Amino acid sequence: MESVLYNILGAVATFLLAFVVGMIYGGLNRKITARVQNRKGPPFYQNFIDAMKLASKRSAIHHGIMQHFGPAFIMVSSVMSLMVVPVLTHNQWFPNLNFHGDLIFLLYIMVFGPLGMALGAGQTGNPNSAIGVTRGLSLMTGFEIPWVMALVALMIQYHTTSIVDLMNVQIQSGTWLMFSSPFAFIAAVMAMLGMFRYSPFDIVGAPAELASGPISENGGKYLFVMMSAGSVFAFVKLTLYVDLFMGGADNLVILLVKTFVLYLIPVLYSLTTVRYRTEHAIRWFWGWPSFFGLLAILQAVFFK
Amino acid sequence: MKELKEQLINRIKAHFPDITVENNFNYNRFDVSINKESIHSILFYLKDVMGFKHLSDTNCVDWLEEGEFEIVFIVWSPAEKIKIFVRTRIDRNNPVLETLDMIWPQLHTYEREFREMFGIQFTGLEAPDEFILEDWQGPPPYRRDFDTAAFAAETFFERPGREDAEDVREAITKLTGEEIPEFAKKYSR
Amino acid sequence: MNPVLNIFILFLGGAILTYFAGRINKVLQSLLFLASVLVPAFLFYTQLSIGQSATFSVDGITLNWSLNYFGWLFSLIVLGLGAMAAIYAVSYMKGKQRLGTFYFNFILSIMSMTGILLSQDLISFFIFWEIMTWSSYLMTIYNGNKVQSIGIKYFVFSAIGAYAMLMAIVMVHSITGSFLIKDLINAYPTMQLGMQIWIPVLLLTGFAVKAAMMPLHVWAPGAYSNSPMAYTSVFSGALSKMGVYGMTIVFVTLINKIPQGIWFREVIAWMGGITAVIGTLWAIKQDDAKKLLAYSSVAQLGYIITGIAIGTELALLAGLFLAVMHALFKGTLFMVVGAVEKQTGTTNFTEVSGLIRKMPWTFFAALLSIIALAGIPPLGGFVGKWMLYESLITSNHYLLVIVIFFSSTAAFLYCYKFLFGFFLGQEEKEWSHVKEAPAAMVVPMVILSLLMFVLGTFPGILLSPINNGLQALGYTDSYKNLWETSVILNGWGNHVVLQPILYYIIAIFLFFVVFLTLKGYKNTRYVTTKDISSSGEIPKEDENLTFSENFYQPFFRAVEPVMRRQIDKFYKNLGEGLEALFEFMRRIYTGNGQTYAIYVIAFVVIMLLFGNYLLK
Amino acid sequence: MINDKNSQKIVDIIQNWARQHSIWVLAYGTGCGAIELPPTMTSRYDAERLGVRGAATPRQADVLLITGYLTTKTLKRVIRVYEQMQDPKYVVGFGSCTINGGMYYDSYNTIKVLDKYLPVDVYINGCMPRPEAVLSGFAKLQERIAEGRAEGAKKYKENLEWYRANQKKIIPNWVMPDYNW
Repeated sequence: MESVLYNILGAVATFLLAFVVGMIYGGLNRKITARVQNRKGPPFYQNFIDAMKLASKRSAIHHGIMQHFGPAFIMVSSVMSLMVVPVLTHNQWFPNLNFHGDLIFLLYIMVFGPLGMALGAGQTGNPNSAIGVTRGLSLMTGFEIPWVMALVALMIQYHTTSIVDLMNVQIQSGTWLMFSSPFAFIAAVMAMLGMFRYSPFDIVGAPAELASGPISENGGKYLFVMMSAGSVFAFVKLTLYVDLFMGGADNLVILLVKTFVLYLIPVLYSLTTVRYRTEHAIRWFWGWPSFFGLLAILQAVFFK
Repeated sequence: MKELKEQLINRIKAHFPDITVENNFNYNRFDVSINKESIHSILFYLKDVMGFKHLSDTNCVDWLEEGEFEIVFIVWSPAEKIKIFVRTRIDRNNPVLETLDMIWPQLHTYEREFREMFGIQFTGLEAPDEFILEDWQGPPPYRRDFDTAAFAAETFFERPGREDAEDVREAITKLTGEEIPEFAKKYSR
Repeated sequence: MNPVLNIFILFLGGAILTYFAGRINKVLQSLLFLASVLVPAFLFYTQLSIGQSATFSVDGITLNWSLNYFGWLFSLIVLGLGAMAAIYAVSYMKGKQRLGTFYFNFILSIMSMTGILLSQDLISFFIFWEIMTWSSYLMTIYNGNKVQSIGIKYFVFSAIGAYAMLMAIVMVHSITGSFLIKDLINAYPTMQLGMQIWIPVLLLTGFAVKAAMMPLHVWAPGAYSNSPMAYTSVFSGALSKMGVYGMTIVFVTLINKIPQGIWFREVIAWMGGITAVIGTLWAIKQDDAKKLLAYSSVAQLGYIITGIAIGTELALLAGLFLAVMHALFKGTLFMVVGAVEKQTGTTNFTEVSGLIRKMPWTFFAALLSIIALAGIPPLGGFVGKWMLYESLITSNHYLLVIVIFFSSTAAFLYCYKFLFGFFLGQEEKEWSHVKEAPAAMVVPMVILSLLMFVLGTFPGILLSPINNGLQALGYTDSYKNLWETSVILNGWGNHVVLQPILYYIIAIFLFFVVFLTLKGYKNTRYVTTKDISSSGEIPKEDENLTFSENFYQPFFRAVEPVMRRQIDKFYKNLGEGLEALFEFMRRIYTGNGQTYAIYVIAFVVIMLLFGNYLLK
Repeated sequence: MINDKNSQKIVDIIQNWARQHSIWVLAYGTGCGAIELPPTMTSRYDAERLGVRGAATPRQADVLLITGYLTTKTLKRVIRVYEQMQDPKYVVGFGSCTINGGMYYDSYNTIKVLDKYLPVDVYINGCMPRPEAVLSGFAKLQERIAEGRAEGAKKYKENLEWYRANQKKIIPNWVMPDYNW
């Protein structure tokens, strides 16, 4: 009984941490963008205000049961992947489900959310939503290739598919995997640009022509849940990269520093580029990123 | 250029003797007026035989005092670099003309506009009645006997202004202590 | 009397009785049909025990029918799905023509598949195989349309497979002097190398045709989409698994026993991978639900073949688990298409949309099976996919795992297209009269989809029979003791524990659904799909805004070079070349224009000549 | 959950604070005023520092910004968009045309007084109002939200019949769905 309570408390604490950090990172993204554009920009806690406002909307509409379930699906995906990814190195604080799932499980639970969102978007009947979904799914076939190549390279080099084991490898050897498997790291970071869907890969939302795409019919509490799930998901992705390539983190401060440095890559890259067409984005991922993925696999096979 | 224009006018006159030509422009333009029965044939002739392939614009003028509508077709010849204003007049009380959209398909749009805005009926024009004005119930609004101000006053709410219509800026400066800038003073009444 | 024989007599008698009962009463006919599928299935599980056999001797040839664990495993697919499809079929076929033919062929298909699973000798195996081919061929042309293009394609490919198999049987008999499979297995390791290669190649050709492997898959989309949907769920779900059944036996008992088998395994595994990619890309392009599912079946069988060809313990388990899962979800999905077709009269995504509120239970079944098909936890498809990836990675197939992964990522595209095309999108006035399918159609779908849910959380229920089946084939497993009901494990000792994951998913899902429902409940309104934010415009009642034409245009712009119709073109050119040859031959012969018949005969002659050369 | 009047008041203050500092604008570019918004949002004036941000669809928006004259034809769409927005929602009339018709005071198809058709919370006058004026308009709106006085949606709901009568007077073919939230 005590362990169940401990589990629940740990899960809630992890969720709150991910929510807060993800929200603040979103706000910092807006702040950095503004500073680069020579603006003052909103305060770093702006996303909290937005979320609070969305949650305090008095009315809401839905077009049917799937639109109602859609945000819940996304939340399931975000929280489940959060439960599987180890937050800190030694696991004594937030063990959650770290030992119950592995990398391939994580890959699949991470696409659960976009599919659930796609179902919700489909039910609205808004053609913009459906177009956004088709773009998103097409984009996914692009960035999953280098991403999986990088992961497979790590798996075959260290004979494990568990995230915890990969972290232990780094602790024991004292070298971060981003240095011992540089090609895998490059491929994975390039795939991350697509995962975050910032410019130039913001083809799903595309406010100019698709009116924010899949979420165009969602407002108020639905948008609030989606926004929270997105923040949690951003945290999960960053933490996963830190765990896999940057040796994990012993305490929260190190975790925040590492994730923030990593987060700067998509943020700063997005500031320098404009949007690709979907097919160009897919081909981009099948080009250099996949080449680096291939190099990573070759390295793993021949230089074990 | 004058010779070219004369040449063209003569060629048109050979086929359409009853036209009136106005050719007192210093630039590459002359005007041709014709009765409404011959308007199809002259436009066809200009387009297919004389090379005035391009329809630049079409206008309608309401001659209220004379009880007529005048429709003006501006055609342009890319080869000769000359434009002709072809005018025709129709009765204002019975404004009926046969459709011309077989000559230039873009005339279809202009005809729909004339029908809605002036009430000119084009026989053979296949298009829905409503074009730009949604749910319009008044008379055709571009006719000169349509009083828009009265219509607007009757249809829409008005925000009443002050009776005295004074310049209030000085009163405001007194209240707030702000100065009226120099450049703004010349606009004072 | 022998219970093995009883089952066949019941099947056959039931089929004949059902066929003629239609002349008396339609209801009686349907009841007889149900009885003649369900009663033998019931007897199969109650009367038959493992090892029970019946042996006859006809003209000096020993025929042996007996039940082993491996056959029992596949009987779950055949009889379980068959029973569900039979219940579904009665309702689906109501009001259709030539019911007698349909029921007769249906029962015959089930019987022949049961026969294949029980046959322990090659002769009865081949006879049952041919009965299965013929009954399914008659179902393919049951609608009476496209017989030329689809029926003949299926016929020709089946004939190629059958003659290849017959060749192999003749070769086996000439070496061992017996038709028993047992004798083949015992004699195989001591054969000459030529025989060791040719017997599996010919047998695999026969099985690959039924399993729709890459160069031989051309018949599948047409045949699957042209049969009545109630039968297609058996056709794609169970009948294609007979190919998998045969392949598994060939791989485990023959190929894995010789050192050269590694080449076979690599080639077939890669062919499976390529099948998966090509099938997936074609499935995404289809606008017709039947065609989409048919190509998707080709792709899914590609995974299964890859798993079986790799041949490690985990890969075999993955392949067979996926085979059962595929039977469940593809059977359900074809039933869903049938239900939609029955209620709306069309299966085209560009015509139907927004059925979710009209057919909620059908949507529920479709949703669960699509999640299983996409391989997303916590449904059963995930377990199979997980084991497949792990087995590929642990057995050093690094590029193949990328290929397979690309295929299953791209599979999300057609998964979404299927759900969106029928059930989501704008609700149209044209389909406002549509109602939920009859209960007899809905119940089998829902039962099958709930089974997927159970298997996704407790795969051990299915994994232990698979393990038993593999042991029956002589496979000795290394880490069986580590298996638990809801834990899956790979060769490196990494695992996924499914049960707590399911609890977490349900808890989070419920929490947020309740949150979304309760918060300001009174002010949460349902609005119709015409009430969308389309720049302030108000769509008219008969205006259709659903986006369904050219659904994945950007994706296809990206993959265009891959998408040319290479294989069909190859066969077309081959066919044209052969036709020119026959044109020439027709001048010598009397001018009988049965081109395809000659094609088949020519094939047999060539194979026989070739085989004789090898025997010397 | 919270029935106590005082705690409700506290909740209201917090919610109003959030609403005040997060204003998602649906700019309905009906007229010439839309051109004043890019400078308002970009580096020179930077409205985002006040929490003002563009929204792509009415479902997500808080403020309907009507930039300029409204013809009878666009009024229909504006009403539709307003009714699709979710409570609480605010309307900002932008430019003289929304106040008294401006230079279109005698046009046969342009409405002159916006608040007879939709509940306007703040007017920004000028022809055109410069970005400074737009920002001051937003500041005024924020003030009203913080005080809890920007209750246009409530007003609209309570006086729906009166608004409907006015709207139907100039839109005779009324085909819109009912206002239901």
